[in-house]
Amino acid sequence: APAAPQAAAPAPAEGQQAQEAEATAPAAKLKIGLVTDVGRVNDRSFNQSAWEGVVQAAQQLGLEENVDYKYIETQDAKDYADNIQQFIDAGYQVIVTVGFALGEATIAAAKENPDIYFIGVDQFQGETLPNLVGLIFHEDQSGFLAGALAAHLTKTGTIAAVLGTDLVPPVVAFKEGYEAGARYVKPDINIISTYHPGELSQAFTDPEWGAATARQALDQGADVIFGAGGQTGNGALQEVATAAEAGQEVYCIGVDTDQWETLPAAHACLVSSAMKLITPSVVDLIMQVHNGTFQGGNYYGPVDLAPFHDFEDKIPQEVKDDLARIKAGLEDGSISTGYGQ
Amino acid sequence: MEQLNRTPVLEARHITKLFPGVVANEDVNLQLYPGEILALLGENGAGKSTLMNILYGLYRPTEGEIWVNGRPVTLSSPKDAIALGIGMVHQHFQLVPVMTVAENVMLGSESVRGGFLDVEAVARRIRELSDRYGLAVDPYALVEDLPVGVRQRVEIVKTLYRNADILILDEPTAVLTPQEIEGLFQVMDLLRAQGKSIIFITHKLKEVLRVADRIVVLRNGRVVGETDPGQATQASLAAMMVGREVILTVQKEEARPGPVVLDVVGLSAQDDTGAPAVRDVSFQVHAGEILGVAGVQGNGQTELVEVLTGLRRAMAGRVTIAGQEMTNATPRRITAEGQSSHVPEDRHAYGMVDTYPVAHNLVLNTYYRPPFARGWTINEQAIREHATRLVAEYDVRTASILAPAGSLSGGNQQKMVVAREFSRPIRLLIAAQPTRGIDVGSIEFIHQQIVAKRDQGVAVLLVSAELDEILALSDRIAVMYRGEIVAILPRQEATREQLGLLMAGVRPEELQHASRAAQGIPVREGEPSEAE
Amino acid sequence: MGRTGQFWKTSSIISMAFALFLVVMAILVNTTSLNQQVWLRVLFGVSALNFTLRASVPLILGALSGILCERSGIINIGIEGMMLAGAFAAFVAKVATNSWPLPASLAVGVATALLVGGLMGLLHALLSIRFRMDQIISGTVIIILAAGFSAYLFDRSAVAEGKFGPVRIPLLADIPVLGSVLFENPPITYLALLLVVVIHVALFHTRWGLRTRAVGEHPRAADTVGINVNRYRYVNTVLGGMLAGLAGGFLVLEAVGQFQEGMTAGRGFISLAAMIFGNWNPFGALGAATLFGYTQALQNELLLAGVTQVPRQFISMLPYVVTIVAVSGFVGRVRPPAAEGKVYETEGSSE
Amino acid sequence: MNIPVWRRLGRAILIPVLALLTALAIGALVMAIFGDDPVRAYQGLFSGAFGNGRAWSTTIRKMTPLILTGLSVAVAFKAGLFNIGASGQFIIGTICSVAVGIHFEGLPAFVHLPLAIAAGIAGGTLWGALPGLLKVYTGAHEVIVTIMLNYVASLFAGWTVYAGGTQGQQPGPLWDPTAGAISETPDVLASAQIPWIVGPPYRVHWGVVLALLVAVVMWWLIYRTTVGFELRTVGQNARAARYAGMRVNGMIILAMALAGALAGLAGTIETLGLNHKFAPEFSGAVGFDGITVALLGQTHPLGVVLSAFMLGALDAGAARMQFESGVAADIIQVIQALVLAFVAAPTLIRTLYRVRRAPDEVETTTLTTGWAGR
Ligand SMILES: Nc1ncnc2c1ncn2[C@@H]1O[C@H](COP(=O)(O)OP(=O)(O)OP(=O)(O)O)[C@@H](O)[C@H]1O
Ligand SMILES: Nc1ncnc2c1ncn2[C@@H]1O[C@H](COP(=O)(O)OP(=O)(O)OP(=O)(O)O)[C@@H](O)[C@H]1O
Ligand SMILES: [Mg+2]
Ligand SMILES: [Mg+2]
Repeated sequence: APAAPQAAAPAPAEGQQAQEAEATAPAAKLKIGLVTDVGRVNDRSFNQSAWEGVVQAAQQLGLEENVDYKYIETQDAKDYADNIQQFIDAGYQVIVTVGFALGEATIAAAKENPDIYFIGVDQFQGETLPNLVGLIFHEDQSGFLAGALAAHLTKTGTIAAVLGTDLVPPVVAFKEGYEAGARYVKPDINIISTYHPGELSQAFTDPEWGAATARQALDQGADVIFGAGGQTGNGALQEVATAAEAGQEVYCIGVDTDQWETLPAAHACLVSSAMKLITPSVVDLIMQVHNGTFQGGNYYGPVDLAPFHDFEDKIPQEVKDDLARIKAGLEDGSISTGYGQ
Repeated sequence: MEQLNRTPVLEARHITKLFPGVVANEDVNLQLYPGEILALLGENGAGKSTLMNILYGLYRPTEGEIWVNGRPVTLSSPKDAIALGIGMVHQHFQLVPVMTVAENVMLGSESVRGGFLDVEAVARRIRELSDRYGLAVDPYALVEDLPVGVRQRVEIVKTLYRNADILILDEPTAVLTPQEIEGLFQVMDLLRAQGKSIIFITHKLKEVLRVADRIVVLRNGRVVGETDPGQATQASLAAMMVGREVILTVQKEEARPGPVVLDVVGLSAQDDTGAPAVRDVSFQVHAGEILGVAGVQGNGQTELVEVLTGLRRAMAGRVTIAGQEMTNATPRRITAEGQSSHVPEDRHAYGMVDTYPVAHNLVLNTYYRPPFARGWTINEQAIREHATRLVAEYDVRTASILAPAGSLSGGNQQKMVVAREFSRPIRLLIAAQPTRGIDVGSIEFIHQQIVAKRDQGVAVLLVSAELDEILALSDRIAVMYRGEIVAILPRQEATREQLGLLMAGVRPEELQHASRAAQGIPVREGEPSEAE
Repeated sequence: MGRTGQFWKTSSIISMAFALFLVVMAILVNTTSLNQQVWLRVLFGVSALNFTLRASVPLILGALSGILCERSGIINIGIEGMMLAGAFAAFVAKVATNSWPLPASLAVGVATALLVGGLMGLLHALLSIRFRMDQIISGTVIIILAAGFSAYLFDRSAVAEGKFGPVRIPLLADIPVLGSVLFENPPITYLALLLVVVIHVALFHTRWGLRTRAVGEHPRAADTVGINVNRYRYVNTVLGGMLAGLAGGFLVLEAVGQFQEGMTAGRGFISLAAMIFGNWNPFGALGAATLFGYTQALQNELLLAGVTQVPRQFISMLPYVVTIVAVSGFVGRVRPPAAEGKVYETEGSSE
Repeated sequence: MNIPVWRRLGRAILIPVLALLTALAIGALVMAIFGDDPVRAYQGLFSGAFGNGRAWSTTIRKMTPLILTGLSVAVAFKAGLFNIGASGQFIIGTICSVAVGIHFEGLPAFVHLPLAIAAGIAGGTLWGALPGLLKVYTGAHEVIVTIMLNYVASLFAGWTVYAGGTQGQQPGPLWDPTAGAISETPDVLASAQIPWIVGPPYRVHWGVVLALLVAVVMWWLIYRTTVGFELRTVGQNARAARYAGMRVNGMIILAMALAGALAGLAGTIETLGLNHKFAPEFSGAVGFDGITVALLGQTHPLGVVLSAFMLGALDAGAARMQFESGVAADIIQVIQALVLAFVAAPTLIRTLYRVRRAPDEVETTTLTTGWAGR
């Protein structure tokens, strides 16, 4: 990495602003902007998790919504650069861009604006820029844990995954990890999984396909279903919940966040979720900016299984212990998901 | 007259009807008395259909009143008219082609049992009416499968089904054959005998004299006269309609036939359903002669013309135009290389583009040639000059050469088509039903044009269901029956009766006998029959 | 040119034969040792049949919506929008009545979907009849309007609680294989199948149907026998809108349980294809919708079973390619109602 | 017609302008009802579309593909065909131009760029001609076929750039191996990129000029050439066209091929000029917008340009509007639908503003006569 980031004192951006004689912005306050991927800020998925991170950080910093921090929802993939530019023009010091698809636009903006900090969620950085961090996760590990849990829970020996699209790397990582985890626990397990068949613009927003496919998997004997893919996955989870409510002994596993909180309709079957903790990571990165400890490059956010909530008592202790063992193994590298090698 | 003492069953009082920019009817008074057939005459666009539509509740009069059986009535929809016993057979068939006869007949006055249509009951009723009035129709047949003559019967059954006592028949004979027309007149006589009253519209003056009790003539939306068959002649009626003398017989010299232009050998073709429609047809048309093709509609004439003009594939046989092989050639090649013209039978479907200006319709098949096109580009200027010239020359009445062709009256649309087809150098002219639904003034004009083409040495193939037209124009006459040409006769040797029999399927070799037996008249008469 | 009678036979024979074949094979495969064969299970497994039916329901309702409108002469390319509006309305109503007993709340949801669908139909009718807008444009307006409004007004934090569950029809549901596929479904699914029969009977055997068809084929003829052409068009378009709304209601209240922007995901357009493919006949549309649902099921089955080496994108093309092949090969020229898309004006009925 | 040009123009513009104003007013009402601030929203919208150089450049950038997809739908309408397939044709055009654009290192730009453009046009042409051919030879309805081909196109495009990996599937032929797990193509080589008129951050490329030129050519083709006359006649009355010796089937195929070429060119320009690569997130939605553009422009090429400009401006302003006022950009769609409604039903506007109709004005646009207007 060439020039060291202006990592000096607190509020590094302030100095830059002063140099450019943009004295209007109140001194100590950060301005934080977030650009969503195509979709909504409150999508109960990764856009929302990232935004919640911004909100939490901003509250800690005492910022005012719509004045010091706001978001732009992207309507069209061609607009990524324009939307980032809106914040640059308005003098924001921290810009969070959500989704791997914004990666290139974010790198370009970061190069052009070395005095602004960028946080790219799900954006792997091949090259380190001092003012840009890629917030990435080992989704495969998270999926591995989910798969292990599923394998422990299944009675029929068949588990399923209903997935967004293989055009999005994190989804693939979740799936590959899930299958590896299940096979790790039960090598002869039957895993049926499928991605949404349609184009990218529909892959995450077709709950009916998710639900119908989950039903199809149930019909084929699957009794644990992993739903990973925005609204599409949520549709699958709700369908499994319907079956559970009707008395079938079936389980579902959510994705990204603890979906117990975001998807009450799935409570009847939701044993856990394969989480990647976007929100706390975003908070942490923003605080790093505030504290002047921000470092470019890749930042691996934590992954984990969500709490079991109502299923706490139904999960045998051996299973919990085994999951804890696997998690430790994944962390220390003694267990490998096999993904990405 | 004696009727004056009686109450009219239907009466129009001071009816005026304005359309945007057009006065269709102006202060019209008209009475229809019980048990009479009233003929209404007038040129295209005189306002006949408009007036009838007003009496039937389809249009609201701008001014004036309608009285039924001595009481003023308000007709806000045909429903009201039907309730008052008025029935109308419209100028254009108002039948749904994809439905059965029974469905069409009951439409709007359905017979329902337990919430469902009672088709049986309707069919029984139709058979009853068929028997009583001699209107044979199959209640379960699909209308689109029926020949026009039968469709016309369905229309009449429709009105009778609704117990109409007052019947309005708007040009019912325009598409019928002589036999069918005679059948219709017998039905009308029967209805009149039963006390029903009929308004009858036609452009064929002979029919008026045959069937009407009283005649009213409209011109430019106004009643210009009233007469009765006793006093009137065809000539007097035509003069009354048009406002000038009309020459009803076609003036033409003896033909001077030249070399063969159209040579058809062993031609066969199928109709849309794949059934054989033209069977092994052979004939020739020479330069400078008119070959008339007579036949009851639906005997393959339509398909024959379509094959000759490239619109339908020949299954067998050969077509040569002026020595060039033209079997299954494209319409473009036939018109361009074959130097031929085609006045199509259905002008709305084929002959014109309603939404296009008159000017563009006039170059519909020559737009790509100089002077209308230079290379790829269209020369609007030339197209407009051409249009201005033709509109004047052929007396096409239109607001402007840029007015959409659909806004012209039927007669003027036909003149537009004729203007286009006659205005370029041609060797062959194929004219199908060139005067259908057209008033006498326009017919006169179109007939003159056809003869003029012949005299310029053009070979003319004239297809018409109108026997009078065939007899008046042809130099030779071919008769088509079930897809075959059963006879080709020189005009001098053809008589109306003989042709009628041939068209009805009597074989030529049986002709003499059959003719004598049926008509009790000598066969070789050779008298032009429009002089009757 | 058209032999409607003839076509109607071909289309119904094809769809009947297809349905019968599916049923026979399904019974065979699911009750005998044939179910050991992966391919047969993929083609005729119960899961494929269930998926087929479920994927077909919105298409059936959408196609019926189109049939009602178009049989009366109003082109309806706005099914997608009406469906989306119905879905959104059902969702809003369901959320607003979350605290009610579930059946009541769902009933309100269905009623609202019907109401809003009907209003969209009315809008379409007003624009195309009263304001003489080109019907294709009017349909496009409906689609954009529904997408825009539902996205603008969608409260993404709202949650609908509960959805329709399956209702067992006693006895019938015990039939092996078929019973569980056909007779253990949520209510809107039954309703959709029932509507196919009802609309068929209504179209071809009642006064309303006769007049509707006449109005769509030859409005002038209908007018001349005293039928108020535009009134029939209004009524049918509103009814059609209601059916499309119901399709949306199905998605929210029966299939998913929640609303999602753009959740109709092109189903309105596929419905349109099913309507055309089915030659504007209810049973034809049923056949077409089923065929489409079946190919979708098949595509998923193949992917789930992982039985082919073909890239998954090509497997996913299956429903679309099958439809293209079917319309090019089997159906040939369909014959729409003759007067479709044309404004009808007379003094009798429009002024 | 002897009415002076300016008056005809004024008359042609009056209704659309009133329509736009009315739609904006209703949009404002909706916003006010649901608690948004319409004044700030419209300020944002306006400044986002026209506020400064960058706003203008966004508007122009948004307008460019809309012109071409609008023309694509319009030219099919002219022949009586409804092309719902512009989005699939757009995608195929994109794929083909990228396929050429990422290969042939070392070709000079004056060869490479035209070659890439030609490839995109060719791809779109084929994709568009297919439904035309099927219609002519099998009677398959173009609406069904184009809808289906849209799905097929995007799946096919997805396959070409697919990164592979899962379930043993091989990467697609256009995938960029340096992109890791991401499914996308490499950037097209500089020699195949459409040059900027004004570079970043404005990013206006010469594609817009090309699109405008194409619009003029299409106008000329449709209204001033014999082929255009033939095409329009087929659209108005196919039987009369056949009678007049025109090539009905040929025109159906030609119109669809042209439609495909135009939509394919839209994809090509968008790719070679702006995105420089294909990734699945670049959807063909702009093809569906083409329907709105064509309808709004009353299927006239110059109308298409104007309506593409208007829609482009609305799109461009949307982000700024949300940024400034927090109003969700979806309201723009509502406004678009309203504008379309008011333009297409002038009676509405006329009644509203009591504008009288000139006697020779035609009131309704009839685009297609149903599903099988022949
Ligand atoms: N709906 C209408 N709108 C405007 N003008 C009309 C309408 N109907 C008829 N006209 C005009 O009114 C006049 C009378 O037309 P009408 O149809 O009554 O004539 P007609 O006597 O029946 O002619 P034809 O012998 O050709 O049937 C014509 O000039 C015609 O163009
Ligand atoms: N909406 C209209 N606007 C203007 N003129 C009209 C309109 N409707 C009908 N007309 C005119 O009224 C005339 C009479 O209509 P009608 O349907 O009876 O056809 P027609 O002229 O008799 O045609 P044909 O003689 O070919 O059968 C038409 O020729 C046409 O000129
Ligand atoms: Mg008339
Ligand atoms: Mg007439």
